Amino acid sequence: MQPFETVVVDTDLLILGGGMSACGAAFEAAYWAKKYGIKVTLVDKAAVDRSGAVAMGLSAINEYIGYGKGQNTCEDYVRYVRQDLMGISREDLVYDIARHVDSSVHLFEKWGLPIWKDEKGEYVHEGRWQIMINGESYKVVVAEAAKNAMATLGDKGEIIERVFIVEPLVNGDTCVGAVGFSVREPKFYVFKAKATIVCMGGAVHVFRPRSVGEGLGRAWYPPWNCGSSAYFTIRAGAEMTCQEVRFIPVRFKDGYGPVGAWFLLFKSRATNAFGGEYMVERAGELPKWAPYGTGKPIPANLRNWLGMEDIMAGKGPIYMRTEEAIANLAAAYKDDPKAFKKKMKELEAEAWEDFLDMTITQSFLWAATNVKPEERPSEIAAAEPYFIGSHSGASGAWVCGPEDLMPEEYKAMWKDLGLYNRMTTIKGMFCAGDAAGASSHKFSSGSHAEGRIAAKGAIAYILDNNKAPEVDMAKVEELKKTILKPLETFEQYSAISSDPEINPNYIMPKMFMFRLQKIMDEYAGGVTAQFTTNKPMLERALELLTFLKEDSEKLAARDLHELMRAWENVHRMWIAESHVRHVLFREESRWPGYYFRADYPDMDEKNWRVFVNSVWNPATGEWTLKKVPVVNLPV
Amino acid sequence: MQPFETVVVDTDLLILGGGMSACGAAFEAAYWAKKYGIKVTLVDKAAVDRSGAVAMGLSAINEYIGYGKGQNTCEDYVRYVRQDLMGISREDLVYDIARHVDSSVHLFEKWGLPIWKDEKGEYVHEGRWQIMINGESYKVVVAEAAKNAMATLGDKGEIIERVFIVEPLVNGDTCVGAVGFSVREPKFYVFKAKATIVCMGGAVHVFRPRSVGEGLGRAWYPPWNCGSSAYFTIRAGAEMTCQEVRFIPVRFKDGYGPVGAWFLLFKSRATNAFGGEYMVERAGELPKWAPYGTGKPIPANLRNWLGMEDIMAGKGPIYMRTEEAIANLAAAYKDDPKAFKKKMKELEAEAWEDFLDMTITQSFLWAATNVKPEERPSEIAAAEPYFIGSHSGASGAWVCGPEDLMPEEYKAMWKDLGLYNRMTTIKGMFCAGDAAGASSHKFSSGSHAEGRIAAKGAIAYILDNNKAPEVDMAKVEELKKTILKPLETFEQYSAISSDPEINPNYIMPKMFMFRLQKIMDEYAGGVTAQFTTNKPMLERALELLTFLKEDSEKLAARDLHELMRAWENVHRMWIAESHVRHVLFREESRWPGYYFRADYPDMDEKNWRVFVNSVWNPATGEWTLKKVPVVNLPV
Amino acid sequence: MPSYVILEKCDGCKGQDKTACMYICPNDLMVLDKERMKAYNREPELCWECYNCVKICPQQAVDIRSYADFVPLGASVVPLRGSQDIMWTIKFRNGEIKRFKFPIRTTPEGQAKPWPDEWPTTTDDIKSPLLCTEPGSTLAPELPTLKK
Amino acid sequence: MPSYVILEKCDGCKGQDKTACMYICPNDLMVLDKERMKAYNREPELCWECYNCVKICPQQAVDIRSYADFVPLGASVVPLRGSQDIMWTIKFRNGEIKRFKFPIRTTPEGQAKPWPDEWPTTTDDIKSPLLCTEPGSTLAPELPTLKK
Ligand SMILES: Cc1cc2c(cc1C)N(S(=O)(=O)O)[C@@H]1C(=O)NC(=O)N=C1N2C[C@H](O)[C@H](O)[C@H](O)COP(=O)(O)OP(=O)(O)OC[C@H]1O[C@@H](n2cnc3c(N)ncnc32)[C@H](O)[C@@H]1O
Ligand SMILES: Cc1cc2c(cc1C)N(S(=O)(=O)O)[C@@H]1C(=O)NC(=O)N=C1N2C[C@H](O)[C@H](O)[C@H](O)COP(=O)(O)OP(=O)(O)OC[C@H]1O[C@@H](n2cnc3c(N)ncnc32)[C@H](O)[C@@H]1O
Ligand SMILES: Nc1ncnc2c1ncn2[C@@H]1O[C@H](COP(=O)(O)O)[C@@H](O)[C@H]1O
Ligand SMILES: Nc1ncnc2c1ncn2[C@@H]1O[C@H](COP(=O)(O)O)[C@@H](O)[C@H]1O
Ligand SMILES: Nc1ncnc2c1ncn2[C@@H]1O[C@H](COP(=O)(O)O)[C@@H](O)[C@H]1O
Ligand code: SF4
Ligand code: SF4
Ligand code: SF4
Ligand code: SF4
Ligand code: NA
Repeated sequence: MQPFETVVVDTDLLILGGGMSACGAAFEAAYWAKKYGIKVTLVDKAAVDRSGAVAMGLSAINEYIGYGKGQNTCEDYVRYVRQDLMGISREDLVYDIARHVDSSVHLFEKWGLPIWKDEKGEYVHEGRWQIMINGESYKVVVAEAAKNAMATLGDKGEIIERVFIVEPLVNGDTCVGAVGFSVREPKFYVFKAKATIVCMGGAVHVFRPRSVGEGLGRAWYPPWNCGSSAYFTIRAGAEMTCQEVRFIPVRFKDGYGPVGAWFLLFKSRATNAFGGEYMVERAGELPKWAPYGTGKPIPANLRNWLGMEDIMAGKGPIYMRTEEAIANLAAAYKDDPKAFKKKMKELEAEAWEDFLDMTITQSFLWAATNVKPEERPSEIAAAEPYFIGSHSGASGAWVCGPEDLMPEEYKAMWKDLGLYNRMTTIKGMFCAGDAAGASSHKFSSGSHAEGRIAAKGAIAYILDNNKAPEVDMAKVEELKKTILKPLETFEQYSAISSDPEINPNYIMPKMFMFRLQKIMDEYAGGVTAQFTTNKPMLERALELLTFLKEDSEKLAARDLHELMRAWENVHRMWIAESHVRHVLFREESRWPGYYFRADYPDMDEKNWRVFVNSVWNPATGEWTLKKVPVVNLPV
Repeated sequence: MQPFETVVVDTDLLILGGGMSACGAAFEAAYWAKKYGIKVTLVDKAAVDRSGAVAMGLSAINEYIGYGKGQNTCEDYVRYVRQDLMGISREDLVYDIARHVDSSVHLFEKWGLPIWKDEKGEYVHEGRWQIMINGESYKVVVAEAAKNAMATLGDKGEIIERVFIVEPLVNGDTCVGAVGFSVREPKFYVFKAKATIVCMGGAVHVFRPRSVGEGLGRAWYPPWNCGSSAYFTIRAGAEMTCQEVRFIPVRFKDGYGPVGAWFLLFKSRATNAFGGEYMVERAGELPKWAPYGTGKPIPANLRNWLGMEDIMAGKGPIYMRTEEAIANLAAAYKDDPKAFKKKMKELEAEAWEDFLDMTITQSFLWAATNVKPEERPSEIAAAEPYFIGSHSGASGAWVCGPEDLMPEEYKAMWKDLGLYNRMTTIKGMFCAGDAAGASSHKFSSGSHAEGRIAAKGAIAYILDNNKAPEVDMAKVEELKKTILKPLETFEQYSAISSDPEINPNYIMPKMFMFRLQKIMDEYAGGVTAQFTTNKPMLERALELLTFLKEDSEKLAARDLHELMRAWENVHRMWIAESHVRHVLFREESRWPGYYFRADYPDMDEKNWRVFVNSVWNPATGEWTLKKVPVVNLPV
Repeated sequence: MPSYVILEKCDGCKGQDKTACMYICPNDLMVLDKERMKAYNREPELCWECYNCVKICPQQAVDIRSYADFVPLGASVVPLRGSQDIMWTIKFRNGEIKRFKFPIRTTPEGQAKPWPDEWPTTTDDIKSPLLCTEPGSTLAPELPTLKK
Repeated sequence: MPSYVILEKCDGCKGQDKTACMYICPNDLMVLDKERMKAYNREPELCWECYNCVKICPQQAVDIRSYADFVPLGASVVPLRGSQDIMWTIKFRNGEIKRFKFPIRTTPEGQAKPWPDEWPTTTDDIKSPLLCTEPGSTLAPELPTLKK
């Protein structure tokens, strides 16, 4: 194997990832770092301009409060999230994001993001919390502001791209940095830091997606986010929360085009193959899930659930009635042919832009099947499960909230560690965006805001704990060996076989991923299992995951790119195990539409209106799961 | 493109395929051909020694009547098949096979196949109709007899291997041969024949299998049988029957190991994850499907259905209780430790042989997961849908029965064509094995017997219609162009792109297959759809199949092997379309457990105790579907 | 399917150290074959069709042929991204063509100014919940907190 | 996974026109790389693991590493097929070994005699339902038909 240089990067604040929350973190950190002479290093596996979930663009900003304009209050948002997550959310975190998110959105606009305006110059709302944007360059603009902010730090502002972060560095109860490797040159990176913010997004391809050939990559969530956040925090020994709360979006079938604009802005209905409207015909099912089922808006998972029941009853496909919605919107102009034509053109452009800004494939599919949304409806379907705590799922690390909002019960948990906003239960390790759990519905804007919150918290921590990180370089050398092992394995064994991918001595990353996906799909409530599972299935999943974990030591990689794939899939495997353990622990069905525990088919408010938190102990390799009370804010 | 030699083979009797039925046909044909100076040519895409469904071996012979020994009568078998196929079978054909199958089995034994014997020297029965064999070399032995028989014809007995048959040659109402190509050298084959027997087996990979990575090839049914029989007969304009009656076997999960020996020989129970026995707990569902549901044995599809209901209710996995079954069988010896140990060893060897003889992967899976059947149970699961009319499905061509058994209603259909046993509605075109429909439960032995029946019928036809086949060589030249086009397409366009597999001008066979499988899986009642479909889903399938059919003209192939893959998938596409049309036409659910029409959830004896037959008209490209009465034999 | 490189058009970014497509692909798929100096997508089945390689290529050498396992042949979707707008040309399977143009940004490239002058940060307190640019950037006079 | 060729053991069937593994594979997967004179499986994901290439190879150069997407590593299943028996050696993931031997045929290779003398065909009538060797081979005195 070619020799790998070890590059040691000494820094104060380490930001892992370059997505929405990392850009928020870098932007905010730069401001305070400059004041206090602190060094900031951001590391992304990709190019910050186009990395993360927003790489392709977005067509809406889904969290905007407008409290400065008197549109809504932060309290309103807390109630909205409480309702949508079936009662389970860290309301202090949600409130905190809500009060900062408008600032981020207004900054985006200043930086150059085009936001739709109505005749009065007000943002065009898609729904109560969602505003419409021309978002092709959303990420480019946000990254640019972050980079420009970092540039003001000179030497002390460093952005390193194309380095894949594998593992945390932990010294006792404190995170002291991270290790990873370059996917461009044979370099092993050791980052020593006083504080680290984990911003590496959520995870896809843990479950088998609906398309398995070339279309494998076309999941709703981008294939490059592989659970590194969760892996990083779990492996450091941090307490995790809501790892059972996966997210399954309903999307335009196959292309995964967004539905928000259709449901909210265009006011479209979804009907089944026989014209029935599941949201109407199955409304009788909702009281079973009271108080959430009977509140408004109906939680995303319950909207899913009603549609899934149609599917299970053989009433599919479900159609988004685009043709009807457009006709309704244009109807007002029907007496003026010119105005009508103009309106139709406008609606057509809006419909296409909605996809072209964020899931171009869906437009391709329309074109390739000669579909015009004004002429015929398109199918929608539940996607496969993802881990994206920033959206309508909730998985992530258990983090500290802000002093002025966090309930006393939670404050007690950070008494000995120090109360720093967004710090995990590991000292010096912070989280934002998808990495931080139990604070759903932050979306792109809230993730940015939360990155900023975490950055300020981390700098406060650094100022209070300003000592050089103690890194055991012998352990780092061991880590280096482990991390590079797949390259060695390939080199050692590949020559014996006629096919570099078929070898009894190792497994290649792609088949490893398929093996993981099959386990999760079949036993942990994936598409094939109709999102249903039970105790014996989950226990079987754990048994098969144990074999997989043992075999992960036999992963092989031909080159740096494949070495990344190998570790990506190890990250996926850990988020999978954590998920299965949480689902197993929670003996109820609280989020039907995301998953259904057939052996506990009901919601159990009395015993389970609690968080499920877990810790993996790095010293013993043991998992501990527990219940943590949900403390509501008085709103 | 390199030039392709056109090889013209003139023959009298053309046997297409080299599997069980083709070997039966060749064996029988050789006997009569010798008498009448007739030339026989057999063409197989593979090597006859190990081609077809029995290539790996089998561990049982599933159709054996033993009427000569007074064990059962042919009438018994007719009643058994009637019952198992929910009332729909061509009882004349079933009876005919039954009366010849024992002859084939006795011949197999003479040729060298080891059949298990009990102390009295009698065949060991697995079940009433099934006998146990040491079947590793089953196909080798049967092929050897066929080859030795053909060898007695000298020049007039010809076996051509590694030629893939693509298309029938038809002149007016008569089949005059077939065309295909060698997968070894650039040769285009034109077979001119007076009669042709179609023996190209059933189809797999029309629906998406449960494993989609490396495990894609491990379906229950072998990946090399791709629907060529159905394609051939449909494209000739022959009447097809029961194309809706796909087969879904329950098998040991993932390895697809057989369950027959476990259920019948070892008397194992199958229980769900909570210990419940679906065959007991859901027996109340059976009267809904009376008289078949209340008869014995319970039809295969209904056995499936009860298990599927457990799965849909979230009670999976289902386990074959191997540990319990073995314990029960050994219990008789429990007071004699030595005898007990011996019995356990014997049972162990039998259990392993059952897999090693026919699905070696299942043994591999046991070994790789440290499973010993005497220690712990193994999961079983419904496979994906296959087309294998010789087993418990029924798809295939509508063929003439024997003079002495065929009901008058059917005889009328061959009045103008001539009444020749196993002739389709196209003159000179015969079918056997999976190619012949509505005559289920022939299995390996019955397929062999039916090949023999067809051969005798075909030779009778040749003797009555002894004229040289008229083949329009201009049309053949056109066919040659069409068939070789994928090579040309690749050559013409591939150089423009950085990836030979990604090109806007063509589609490669593998992705074409994935596209087909996804359509069928999702819309025509595959695994993902829980085997459920309805009219709108089927119509959507047809719409997407239409696009696929258009795009099939853009298939590309790098070499001869890929050219075969291209045409294999076109064959699959046609069987798919035919299946969808039949399922759509039959407005009831008759075979739940194979598929469920959610919009017609009940069986409708009054209107649908009929065959569904279809014809694709080669001149117009139109499909016609109709009902044909089921005429029971008086048994 | 996913992205592919039109060999005739690709110039390997003129032998630069990193090509534009390699630089941008969020999934590390684009790679330069140094022997023929042409880029290619090394793992098409993990392509998201995000079009970033297409948009960035100076030669317009990257095209998408959408996923073969569910997108029928014959359509094309081609962007032309300028400094302020993006223009999409959509060809349907049946040959029909549509064009759409959408704004992409309102500031000149590279000119996003992190801290707008009108929103000064009003505290130096690292422990205060106020972030930089707040409260000005919230458009509210002060940062909300819970009424106790 | 599927089959693979142990390069060290394969001798390309000594440069014969067709190799044993190519000859036998029912799915046309095995192919000889003429440059290095070694065979390989060209489409592992369409392998049925039927073991025919394994059983036939004169060099014991073909092995199976079962499907990586659902079979854990570490086991092996190796046949040795003789003229009358087959011997299987099964190694479990945990290292345990089991051996089984089963008969495969009762006649010498190549010697299956199509028409056994004891079952002469009793009719020459091409239209009769009797097949060759019948009724003798049915073990019944005559071929059953429906009682009318
Ligand atoms: C996938 C997706 C997401 C959304 C949407 C559509 C689609 C298709 N829609 S709608 O349709 O639902 O509506 C949204 C929308 O319109 N509006 C909106 O506000 N938000 C939407 N989201 C949600 C937001 O995008 C999401 O909330 C935020 O992006 C979350 O931010 P953050 O938590 O920072 O994650 P990120 O994906 O942006 O960034 C992750 C970064 O980590 C890097 N990375 C990952 N692993 C790493 C490793 N091991 N080493 C080094 N770097 C490593 C990544 O490169 C990236 O930089
Ligand atoms: C797949 C399978 C099948 C069975 C079983 C297990 C498994 C895993 N089991 S149990 O577990 O269920 O129990 C059985 C068992 O134990 N006992 C039994 O009697 N039968 C079993 N079957 C059923 C029999 O095998 C089946 O009924 C017969 O084989 C059917 O005979 P036939 O209809 O002749 O099909 P074939 O597959 O044998 O032969 C097909 C031939 O066609 C060739 N071919 C195909 N396409 C061609 C083309 N285009 N051009 C040229 N040649 C072209 C093939 O190469 C082959 O020669
Ligand atoms: N039917 C609906 N009712 C209420 N909110 C919705 C609905 N559909 C989508 N949303 C919200 O709209 C936003 C974008 O939706 P989506 O495109 O599904 O991500 C998210 O905030 C969703 O929660
Ligand atoms: N054919 C079917 N396919 C898929 N789901 C079904 C089918 N029949 C019933 N279901 C669903 O399976 C679940 C259990 O149904 P049951 O067995 O009728 O109690 C319910 O959610 C039904 O809607
Ligand atoms: N539970 C059962 N009851 C009756 N027949 C069965 C059962 N299981 C398998 N069979 C029959 O046994 C033979 C072999 O079974 P299989 O291994 O499922 O193909 C076939 O004839 C099946 O129809
Ligand atoms: S960006 Fe374009 S020109 Fe440059 S290497 Fe990539 S494909 Fe070639
Ligand atoms: S479309 Fe996106 S994911 Fe695909 S190769 Fe281009 S940049 Fe990478
Ligand atoms: S049969 Fe064995 S020795 Fe011969 S080419 Fe194949 S692998 Fe090599
Ligand atoms: S195991 Fe069977 S299918 Fe696989 S390569 Fe060998 S002969 Fe072919
Ligand atoms: Na056997």
